[in-house]
Amino acid sequence: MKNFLALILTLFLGFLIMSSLNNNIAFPKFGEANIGDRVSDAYIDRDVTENPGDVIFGETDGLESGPANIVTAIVADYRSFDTLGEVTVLFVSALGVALLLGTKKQKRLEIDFHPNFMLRVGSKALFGVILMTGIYISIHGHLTPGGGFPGGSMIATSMLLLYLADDNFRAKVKGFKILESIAGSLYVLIGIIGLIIGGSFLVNILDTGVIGELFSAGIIPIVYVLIGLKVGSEISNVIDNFLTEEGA
Amino acid sequence: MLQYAAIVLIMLGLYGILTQRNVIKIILSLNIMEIGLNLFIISVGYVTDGIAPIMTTNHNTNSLIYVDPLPQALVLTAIVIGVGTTALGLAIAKNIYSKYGTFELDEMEEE
Amino acid sequence: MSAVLLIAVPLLAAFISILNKKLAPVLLLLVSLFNIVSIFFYSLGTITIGGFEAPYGISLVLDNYSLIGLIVINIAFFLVLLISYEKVKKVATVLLVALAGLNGLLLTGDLFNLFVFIEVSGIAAYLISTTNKKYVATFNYLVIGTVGSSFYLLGLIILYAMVGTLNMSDMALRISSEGISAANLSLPFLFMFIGLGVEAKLLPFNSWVKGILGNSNKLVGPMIASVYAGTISLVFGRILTSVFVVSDRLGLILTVILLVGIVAGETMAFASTKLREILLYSSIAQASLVIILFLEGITGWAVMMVIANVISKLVLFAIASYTSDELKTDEVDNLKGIFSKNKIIGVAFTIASLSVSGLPLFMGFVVKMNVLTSIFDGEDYLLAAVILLTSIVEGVYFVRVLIKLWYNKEDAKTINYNFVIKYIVSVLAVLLIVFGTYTTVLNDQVETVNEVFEIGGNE
Amino acid sequence: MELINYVEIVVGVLLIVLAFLAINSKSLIKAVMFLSSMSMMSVIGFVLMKAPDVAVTEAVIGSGLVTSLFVFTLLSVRKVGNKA
Repeated sequence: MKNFLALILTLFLGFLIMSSLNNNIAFPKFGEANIGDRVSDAYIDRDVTENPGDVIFGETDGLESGPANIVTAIVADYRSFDTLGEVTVLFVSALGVALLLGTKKQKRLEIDFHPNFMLRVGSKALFGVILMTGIYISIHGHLTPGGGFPGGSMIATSMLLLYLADDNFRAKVKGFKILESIAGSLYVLIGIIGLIIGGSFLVNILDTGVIGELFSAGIIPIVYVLIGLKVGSEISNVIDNFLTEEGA
Repeated sequence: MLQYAAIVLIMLGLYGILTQRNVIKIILSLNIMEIGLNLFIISVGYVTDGIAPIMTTNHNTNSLIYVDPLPQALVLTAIVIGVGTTALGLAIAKNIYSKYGTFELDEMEEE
Repeated sequence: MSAVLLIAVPLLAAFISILNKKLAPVLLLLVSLFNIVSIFFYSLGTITIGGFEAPYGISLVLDNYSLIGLIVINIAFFLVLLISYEKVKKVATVLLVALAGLNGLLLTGDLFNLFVFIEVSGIAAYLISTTNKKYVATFNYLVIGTVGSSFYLLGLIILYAMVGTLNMSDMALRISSEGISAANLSLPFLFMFIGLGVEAKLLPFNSWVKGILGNSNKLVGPMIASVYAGTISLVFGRILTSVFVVSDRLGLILTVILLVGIVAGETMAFASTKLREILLYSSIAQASLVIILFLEGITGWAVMMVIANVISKLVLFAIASYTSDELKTDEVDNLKGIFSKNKIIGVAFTIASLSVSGLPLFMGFVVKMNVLTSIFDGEDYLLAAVILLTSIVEGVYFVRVLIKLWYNKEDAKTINYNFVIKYIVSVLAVLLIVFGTYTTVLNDQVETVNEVFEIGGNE
Repeated sequence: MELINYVEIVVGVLLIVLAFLAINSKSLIKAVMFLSSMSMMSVIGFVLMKAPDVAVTEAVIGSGLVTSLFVFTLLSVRKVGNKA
């Protein structure tokens, strides 16, 4: 009976959404979004503060926001404050996992699974590759798809690989905590420095350089690397908490 | 098409949350709902024949049509928030298990 | 100085505080104190972040509305910390994040940024509620809260697809200039309303409340019922008054939902025999009432009602949770006569509960009186009747509880309330009387709040 | 219709089927695997809608990390169950 009610409710809600979106003149049909009317038009043209004319990859310099990847420009520059909040969400949930799963844990979780020689060696080789990829993705976030969040997660994934390859491996949790704390504090401090020098929180205080070059976009690569480090250490902490248990 | 699939996914997730009585299954349904929501958000910014919002040497004018980059930035935020909630939910689930010895909400004794 | 420090400083402190567990509670108190002091030095206005102007970058809005909210919420937060200091130690970092999230909720002028702060403060709230050690209740809270915020995001995205902006004032501007009809907007608004309604404890989205507040300890009770509830109500108020365009049909649906919330809340409070449950059901009804007032456009007095609720719920939940913590029970019958041994606590509890039910001399009365006057001006007699009727019901069950608790019995249990809670509740009770008799302050504040939105409406 | 439209339809249908299986499967570990493959399908969906950043993030976080967290929870629990 309860299931039936839930079915009716969800069917009704789904029908309501679809029908009212279909009959809605203001809501654009799939694939027909008019970006010219939206705020993102200015993000693409980079003309929020002043009009730079045509933006040419590899030539135009001194833009208000330098990344060639427009999504990065939004995440780490135009709406950087959201990203700070999002990093905080991950921070507080990692902290919550540590609080909930106890702090006095000594022993690795026993899994009915023992890695053989190939797995051990292979994982250690892969560890390096994945770690390098993670760092590369974090650093090149303003040029190519990716950035701090997938980069940081890849760093954490490489740690996970070490956990799986070695029965007794435990990451140095204390070190991760320090890294996490420093990366987070630096993010906020960059914001406050921007407030003091540039007049508003998280303002881009460095020269944005030529669009498309590695050393461009001012503070954005720095912020993205910090995010990568922070996300990586937080998720590694979470994984460590899930993989240990109380015991001698 | 994908937009309708996204709405159906949101509703499927909601149905799962309302009917399932297993803690893990409820978190799983939350994840399904979030994936549906993310697809929906991206679909709102999709433009037919638009290109991915990254400037490269091949595309050098402002006259090109990009898909809307703002929903993509929002989804990045939503995905990370989602993983935070999932980790927290699973940690609580683990605690529930060590207290009651089961994941089924109906088998737990009322206090 | 810029008001963004109200968010940035707690965050910085939170990131630093994980290095040293002993330092964290001290840091928490210092930062909370810093926030209270610094509020009075910020100049009003819009604060841009990242150097990008309003619709493109994220902006914070510090006007008289958010200023009042910030003052009340930050002070209430600090008082809750003092009351429950020994509980605070384990979750000090979480509380720092919660403080940043609450200030962000009050300040932000951007709808997606609001979603981020809902999640920040929400996850902090789930973690605070784990100090109850009732994990199933916390799990329910987490699931329902996440569904709520997903609904909010869904509504927000539909709105973005139609209007093309995320900034609150810009959105209101574009909606009126592009002439999007209210009927087309009702679907996203309904979803956003449901999403926020979950956090604001409105029926029928409130099934998490009983598990969390019905088992609350002295940190969780006042924190969720007073500080969080007040913040979310104020956020609701801002969105309802400055973004939403409510069509007649949507308005009718929302009013019916809220009226059902009020009636159901008061009925369940009347039927309950547990002290904390009575309080929590009564606060569900109060929350719905506040939202109705925002919906009807009585913004100024609605804000005053939020403040009255923050103060009185803080007193009520602090005392109720402290008592239940000590005695391990909150059946009203088992608590008979406790106030005859603890007169100060008893008097404060009495004043707060009478103020909630709207008796003369107290702040609640002044607020309800003015609200009723404005409703009669608008000739909405049904709503007025509901408010009057619920006031009577509230009066009846609060008096019933009070008689039992004051009942003079020789073998009444004795509880040693520590002096911090005694001082705090008595100061707050005096405050309720002061605002209840010296009404000029309230009238002035109501006018400044109303001015904010009249300016916003003319733009 | 172009090829990409057919791909879209296939991805959409597969997403719904996988979600349905994930909710209704009796075994928890199978449900988690369905969730993981569903997440992988959604990555294709993101690529089709020209969102490479989101696709990379979802691939790493959604189908990698979330799945491993689910699996670890289930593994640790199975061990407790054996003891009792």
